[in-house]
Amino acid sequence: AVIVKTGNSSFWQNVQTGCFDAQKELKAKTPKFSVTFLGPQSESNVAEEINIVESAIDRGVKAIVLAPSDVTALVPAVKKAKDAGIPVVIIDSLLTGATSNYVSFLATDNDAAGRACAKALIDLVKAKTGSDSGKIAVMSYVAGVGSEIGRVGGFKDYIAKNSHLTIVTTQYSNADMPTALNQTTNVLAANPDLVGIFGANEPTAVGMGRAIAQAGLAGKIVAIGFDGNAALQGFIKDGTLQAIAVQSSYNMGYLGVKTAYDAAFAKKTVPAKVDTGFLMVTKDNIDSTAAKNVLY
Amino acid sequence: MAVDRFLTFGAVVVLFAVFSITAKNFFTMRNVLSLLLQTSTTTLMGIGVTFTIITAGIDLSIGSVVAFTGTVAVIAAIAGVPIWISWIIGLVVGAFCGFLNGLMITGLKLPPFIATLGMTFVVRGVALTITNANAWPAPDAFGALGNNTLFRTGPKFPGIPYPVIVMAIVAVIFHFILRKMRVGRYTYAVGSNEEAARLSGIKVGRIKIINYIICSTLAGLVGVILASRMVTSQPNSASGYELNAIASAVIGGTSLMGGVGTVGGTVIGSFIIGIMTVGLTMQGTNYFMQQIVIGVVVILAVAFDQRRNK
Amino acid sequence: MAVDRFLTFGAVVVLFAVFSITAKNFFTMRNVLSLLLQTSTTTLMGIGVTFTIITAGIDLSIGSVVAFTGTVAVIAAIAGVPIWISWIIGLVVGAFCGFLNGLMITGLKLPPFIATLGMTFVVRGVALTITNANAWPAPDAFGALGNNTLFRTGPKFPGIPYPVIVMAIVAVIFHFILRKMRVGRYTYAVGSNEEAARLSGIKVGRIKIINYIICSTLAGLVGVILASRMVTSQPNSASGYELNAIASAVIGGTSLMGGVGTVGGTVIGSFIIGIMTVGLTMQGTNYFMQQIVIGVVVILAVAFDQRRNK
Amino acid sequence: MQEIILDVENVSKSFPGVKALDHVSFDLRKGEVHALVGENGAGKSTLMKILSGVHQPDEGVIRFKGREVHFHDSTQARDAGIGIIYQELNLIPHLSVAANIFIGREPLTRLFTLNEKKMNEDAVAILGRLNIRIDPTITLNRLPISKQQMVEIAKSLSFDSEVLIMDEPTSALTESEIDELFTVIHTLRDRGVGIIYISHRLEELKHIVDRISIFRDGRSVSTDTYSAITMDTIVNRMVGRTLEQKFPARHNVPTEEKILEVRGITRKGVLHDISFDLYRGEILGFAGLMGAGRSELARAIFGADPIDAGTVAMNGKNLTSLSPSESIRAGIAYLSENRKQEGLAVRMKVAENVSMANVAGVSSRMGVISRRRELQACQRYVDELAIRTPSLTQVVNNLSGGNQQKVVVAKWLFCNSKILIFDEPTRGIDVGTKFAIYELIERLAREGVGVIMISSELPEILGMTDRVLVLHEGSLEATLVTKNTTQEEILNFAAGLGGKAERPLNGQSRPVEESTQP
Ligand SMILES: Nc1ncnc2c1ncn2[C@@H]1O[C@H](COP(=O)(O)OP(=O)(O)OP(=O)(O)O)[C@@H](O)[C@H]1O
Ligand SMILES: Nc1ncnc2c1ncn2[C@@H]1O[C@H](COP(=O)(O)OP(=O)(O)OP(=O)(O)O)[C@@H](O)[C@H]1O
Ligand SMILES: [Mg+2]
Ligand SMILES: [Mg+2]
Repeated sequence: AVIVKTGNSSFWQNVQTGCFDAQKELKAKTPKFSVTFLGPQSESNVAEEINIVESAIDRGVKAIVLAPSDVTALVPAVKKAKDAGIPVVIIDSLLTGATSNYVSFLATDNDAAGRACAKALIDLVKAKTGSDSGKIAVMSYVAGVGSEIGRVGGFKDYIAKNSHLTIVTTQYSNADMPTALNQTTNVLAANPDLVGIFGANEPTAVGMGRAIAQAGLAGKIVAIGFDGNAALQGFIKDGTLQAIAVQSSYNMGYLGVKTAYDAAFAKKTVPAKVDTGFLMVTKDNIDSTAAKNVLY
Repeated sequence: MAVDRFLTFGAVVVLFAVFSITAKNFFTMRNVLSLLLQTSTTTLMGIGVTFTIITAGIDLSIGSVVAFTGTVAVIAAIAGVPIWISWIIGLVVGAFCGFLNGLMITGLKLPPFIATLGMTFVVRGVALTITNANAWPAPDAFGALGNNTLFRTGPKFPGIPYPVIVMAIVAVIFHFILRKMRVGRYTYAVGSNEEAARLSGIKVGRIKIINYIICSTLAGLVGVILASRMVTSQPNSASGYELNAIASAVIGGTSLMGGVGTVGGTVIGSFIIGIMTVGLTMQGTNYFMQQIVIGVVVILAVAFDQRRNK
Repeated sequence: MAVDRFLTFGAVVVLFAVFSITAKNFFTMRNVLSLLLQTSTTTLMGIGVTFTIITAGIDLSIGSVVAFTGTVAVIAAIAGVPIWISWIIGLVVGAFCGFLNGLMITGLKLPPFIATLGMTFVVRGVALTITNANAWPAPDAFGALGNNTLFRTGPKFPGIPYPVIVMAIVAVIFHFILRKMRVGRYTYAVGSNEEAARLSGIKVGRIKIINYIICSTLAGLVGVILASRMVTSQPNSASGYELNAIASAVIGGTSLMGGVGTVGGTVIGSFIIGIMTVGLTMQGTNYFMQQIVIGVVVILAVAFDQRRNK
Repeated sequence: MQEIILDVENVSKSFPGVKALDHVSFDLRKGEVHALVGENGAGKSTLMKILSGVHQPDEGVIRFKGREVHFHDSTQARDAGIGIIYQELNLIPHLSVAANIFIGREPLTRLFTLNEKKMNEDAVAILGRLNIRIDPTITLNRLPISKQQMVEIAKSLSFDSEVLIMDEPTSALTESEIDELFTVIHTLRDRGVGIIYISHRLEELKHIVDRISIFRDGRSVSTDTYSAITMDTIVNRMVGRTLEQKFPARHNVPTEEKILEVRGITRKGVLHDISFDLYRGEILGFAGLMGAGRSELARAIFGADPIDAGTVAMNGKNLTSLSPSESIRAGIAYLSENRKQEGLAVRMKVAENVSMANVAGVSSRMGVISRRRELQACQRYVDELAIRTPSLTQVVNNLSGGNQQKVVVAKWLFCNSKILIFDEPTRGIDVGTKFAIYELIERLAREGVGVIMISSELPEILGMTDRVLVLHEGSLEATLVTKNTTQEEILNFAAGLGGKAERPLNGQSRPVEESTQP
C-alpha cells in the first residue's frame, strides 16, 4: 500500500502517477503485485493517516510506502508494521525515531538540488556574458531550516568552487511572497550589474519573478527558481526565469514502490537513503512528458 | 501636532541622508518611488491600526485579513467578476471582518487583544480552507492596481505607482477624519476616558465598531493591493504584518494606553521602518546584522522622541 | 482569586472531556504526560509575561530570547562547559536581556512595546550572527533536562518529564511571589496606578526592571528546555512564541491595561491553548479547520469569562 | 507661642506658561492648624507638592525643624516627618483597602511574606480612628469616591507625621465625616502636630484653624491669626472684591409645568421605588448622607447605570433606552461627582473637553469640527467661570483641581440642556467662582431650565434650591420646600429619623406633599 499525506492535491497526484507506472513495470515480474493508493482528506489529518496505516497492517499488506504527515506521530504505527514484518519505505518527509524502523528513506536531496541550480546558473551566465564572473544574489526563505541549509548551502558551495561569481547578498523572505518581491526589487536596484539570481523556494521564487518582470529585467538577468507551481511555469514560458528545479514527486512514487518491491518481494537489501531527484525545467523541456510528470 | 512630530520626521530625513550616501543607487528617482511603493502597504495598515489603538484597543488580525481579502478578491476575479468589483469585494470582506471584531469587543465585551487574536486564527483558517493552501494566479488585469503608475514619462521617471497614490489619499482623508471630524474626536475621547465619553453621550460601542471597520477595511485594501502586485492569491502570506503596522503607529507616537496618536506620526513611523529595510538591503548589509541595526534604530528613534517630549 | 478563575478552569475540564471522548488515545497516561510536556514551555513564558503585563507593560522579545538563550547554552556546552553550567548560562543571558529591557523602559522611558520590539530584532540578529543561522547539535547529556523523566515505572507510566516538574515549581514560586511577597504587591500597584505607587514610596523603576528580568529569565529557562528537548541550538526557532504566551495570560484574565492578573489564570490560559492544539491534532481535524476552531474556542472561553464577571 | 517647625522662604515655581508660585514665604508652627486659602490656581497645591517633595522649587529655601531640606521625592519628605493628603486621590484602584493603607511599608511575617492578617487588623484600627467602618479586604475601586477619600485620609494619618498637609480633604465628604475628621485634627494638634489645611469651604475653618494665609496669583497676600480676621476680609483678599452674599438673589420662579417625571426608580440594593417630579424653572436639591444614593438616583435618571424598574419621562414623553446619549439628545445634562474618572479626558485639551458632550454644537452638519467655533465656545466659559489656564489648548491634567472642575461645569453648560443634574458642582471651587456658578444656575432656572442639584454642603442646598428631596439608604424620605425647612430637619430625615425626631426650632416645617407644589 502507498499511504500519502493527502489524496487531493496535484503534488500527490504526481506521486500516484509514479506509483502506478512502477506497478505496471513490476506486474510483469510478479503478476500478483498490486498497489493501493491511500491518503487522508488533508495533509494534517494525522490521526486518520495512523488509522490507515494500522488497517493496512491488519489487512496484511506486503509492504508500505508512507509519506508521514508528522515527524513523530507515525512512529508507533511504523514500529507496529516492523513488528508485523512489513517493510516500510518512507518518502518525502523525515520520520524521527530509530532508523531501523523503516527500510529506506526517499526524498529530494536538497544539497544536490542546490548544486544543480548553481550549475545551471553558472552555465547560463557563461552563455550570456561569456565569462563566469560577476555578481549574483541569493533570495532564500527561512534562515537555518533543514531544507534551506542543504539547498542554499549546496548552491553557495558550488558557486564558490566552480565559478568566479560573487554572491553580493543573501536575503531571507520568511517564505512570504510580498517580502520576496520587495527584497528582490531592492537588490536589483542596488546592483544594476547583477548577472544572476536564485530564488530558493516557491513563494520566494514567485516574488522574485515578479520583481524581475517589474524591473524590466526579464531575460536580461539569469534567474533560477525552485519548485513549480502555475505562476512559476508562467515565468519560465515568458522568459522571466530561465530554469526551475522541480522536486520529483513522480519519482517519489515510482522509486518508492520499486524500493518497497525490492524489500518485500525481491528480498534485496535496499539503500537506506535514496535521492528521488528533481528536474531542471526550462523553456525547452517544459512541455515534455518528464516535466509534465513533475509539474503541478 | 505637526510640530510635535517634527523631530521624528528628522529621523526620517537623517536615515534618508545616510542611505543616500552609503547605499549606491538609493537616492534615485526610480528607487525613491520603489521605496514609496514598498512602504505604502505598511503605512495603510498602520493608519488603520492607529485608529484602533487610539481607542485603547488593538487589532492583531490585520495580517490574516490581508491574506484573506487578497485571496477572496483573486477568487472573485478568477470566477469572472469584473476586476474592479473583485477589488471592492476585497474591501467589503475586510470591512466585514472589522465589523465582527467590533461586535465581539463591544457586544461580548472581549478584550480587543483576544477578539482580534481569535479572528486571526479564524480568518487564516478560512483562507487556507477555501484555497486548500494553494497560490492561484489571477487574471492579468488584476495586476493593474498594484503595478501600474501615473504620470509615467519614460524610463527616467517610471511614474507614481497607484498604491502610493492610494496611500497619499488615504492618509489625507483619515488625517482629516481623525483631526477634523466628530467621529475622530470621539475616537480620542473614547480612548482617553471611556466612561467620561459614555457619560458625555458618545455612543462608545458604535465608535469602536467604526474604528475596527476602518482598520480592517484598510487591511482589505492592502490585501487587494498586495494580491494585485503579486497577481496571485497567497492565503499563507502576510502573517506578522500586524506587528509592523503596530510598530509604525507606536514609533509615530501612538500610545497603546489609548487617547494619543496621529496619522502623520504613523506615516513617519512606517517610513522609518521602510527606509531602513530598503536602505540596509541596498547597502548590502548582512541580513542578520540588518536585524540588529533595525532594532537599535527603532529604539534610538523613539528614545530621542521621548527625551524631547519631557 | 482562586474562585474567580473557577469557571475558566471549567473550560479546561470541558475541553479535556470533549477530546477524551472524540480523540482516540487522548485520555491515556502517556498522552496526558505528553500534553503536559508540550504545554509546559508556553506556561513558563506565560507566567513571565504575566508579570510584565500586570505592570501595564509587555514583552515582545520572549520568542527571540528563547532562541538566543538556547543557542548560547548549546554553544557553551559544545565549548566544553559542564552541562548544568551551560543551562545556568542560558538563564543568566536571559536575565541580562530582561535587565536591558527594563533599563530601556525605565531609563530611556521607552514604551515597553518599542523597547522589547527593538530587543527582539537585536537578540535574534545576534543569535543568527553567532551561529551563522546554523543549527548545532549539542552533547547528548545536554538533552537530559528536556527529555528525562521522574518516577518512570515502565512503558505504562513513562514518568513525569522534567520540564513539567520545572513548570510546576515555577508556577508555585511565582504565584507565591506575586500574591504573598512585597515585590508582587508592588507589581500590582505599579500597573494599577503608577503615579500613586511612586508617591507611596515604591521604587517604580526597580519594580519594573525586576519584572522584565523575571520575564526574560523564564524565557531563558524555556530556551534551555527547548534546546535540550531538541538537543540542538535553533537560532531561528521560537519566533512568535510571545504571542502564545501573551494570549495565555490574557485568556487567563490578565488585563493589558495593567493591575490585573494571576499566575493561576495564566496556567489555565496556556492549558486551554495546549489542550486544543494537541486534541485537535489527535482528533484528526483538518489543520486549517483547527485554526478556525482554536480561534472560536479562545473567543468563547473569554466571552464566557467576561459575562460571568459582570 | 509654639516653635516654628516648617519655614518657607521666597519659593518660586514655574510651569510652562504659568508662574505658579512667585516668591512665596510661609511658616508653620508646632501644634497649630494653619489654613491656606486662595482662588483656584493660586498655587496652594503647588506649594504643598514642593513641601512634600513631589516638585522641586525653582528658587527659595525650605527649612524643616530649623534645617534646610531638599526633598527629591515624596518618600524622603514622608520619612522626614511630613505627610500629605493630596487633592487628587492617590490610591491604587486594584488593591484592597488595607493594602492601600500600608502600601510601601507592609508588615511582613517571619517568612518575609506579607502579613495580611496584621494589615487587615491594623487597617480596621486606623479607619476606626475616623469612626468609619469599611471592610479592609474590599478592593478600593468598589468604593464610592467619598469612602476612597476617607481611606486616603486614614492612610496619611497612620504615618504619625510631625507635619500633616491636608489639601482639600473635605471636598468629597459629607458633614458627619467632616466632624469625625475635625475630631482627629484636634487630637493631632494637641499632640503637637503642625497641620496645613487647604479648603474652599470657608465656613468650616472656624472649627479648627489657628492661623490663616491667603494666596493670590501665586503670591502670599497675608498671614493672620484666624480670630483676628473676618470672613469678609478673607474673601476680599482672596478674590480681590467683596461678596455681599454667599448666594445670589433668587428670581427664578418654578412653573407648574412638569419637565421631568420620575416614577418608581428601583435598583436592587441601591434605590427603592423613588418617584418625584421636576418643574420647569425649578431648582431641586437632593440631600442625604454619604451613601444615601443621591448620585445613584441621578445616574439612574440620566441612564448612566441600568435600573431594575421605573420610568423617566421628559415633557410627558418616556425616555425609552435610558442611556446617556439618549438623555443628552433629549436635553438632560449630568455632571458627575467624580471628575477625574467620569468627567474629564485629562490628557485632552481644555477646549476639547468643554465641547465633548456637544461636539455637534461646534461642527458642521457634515460632522466637520470648526476649530474657531470650538475655541470661541471655550473662551466664553474660560471668561465666565474664570478658568485659569495658560491657553485653551492646555492639557486638562495640568490645571489645578478647581479649574478642572470648572472645565466639567463648562462642558455641561455648553450643552444648552433643558434639565441640568449637577452632582457636587462646586466641589473644590473657590468662593468667587462658586458665586458665579450659582448665578449661572439661577439664570438658567429663570430661563426655564429645570435643575437638580446634589450637594453635601447643606448651606448650598438651603441657599440655592426651591425644594429638597431627602434620601436615606436609597429611599425617598421626604420632599421639603426649602424656604420652610431647616438644616436640622434635613439632617433628621437624612439620618432616617424622619418626623419622629425632635424638631428643633419652629416645629412648623413638615414634609410637603408634591401636590402642594406652588
Ligand atoms: N503639572 C503642571 N503643569 C503645568 N501647570 C501646572 C501644573 N500643576 C499646576 N499647574 C498650574 O499652576 C497653577 C497653580 O496650580 P495649583 O494646583 O497650585 O492651584 P491651587 O491653588 O491648588 O488651586 P485649586 O484650588 O484649584 O486646587 C495653576 O495655574 C495650574 O494651571
Ligand atoms: N462603605 C461602603 N462600602 C461599600 N459600598 C458602599 C459603602 N457606602 C456606600 N456604598 C455604596 O455606594 C452607594 C451610594 O453611593 P454614594 O456614596 O455615591 O451615594 P451618595 O448619596 O451620592 O453619596 P455621596 O455622593 O455623598 O458619596 C450605595 O449604593 C452603596 O451601596
Ligand atoms: Mg489645589
Ligand atoms: Mg454622590
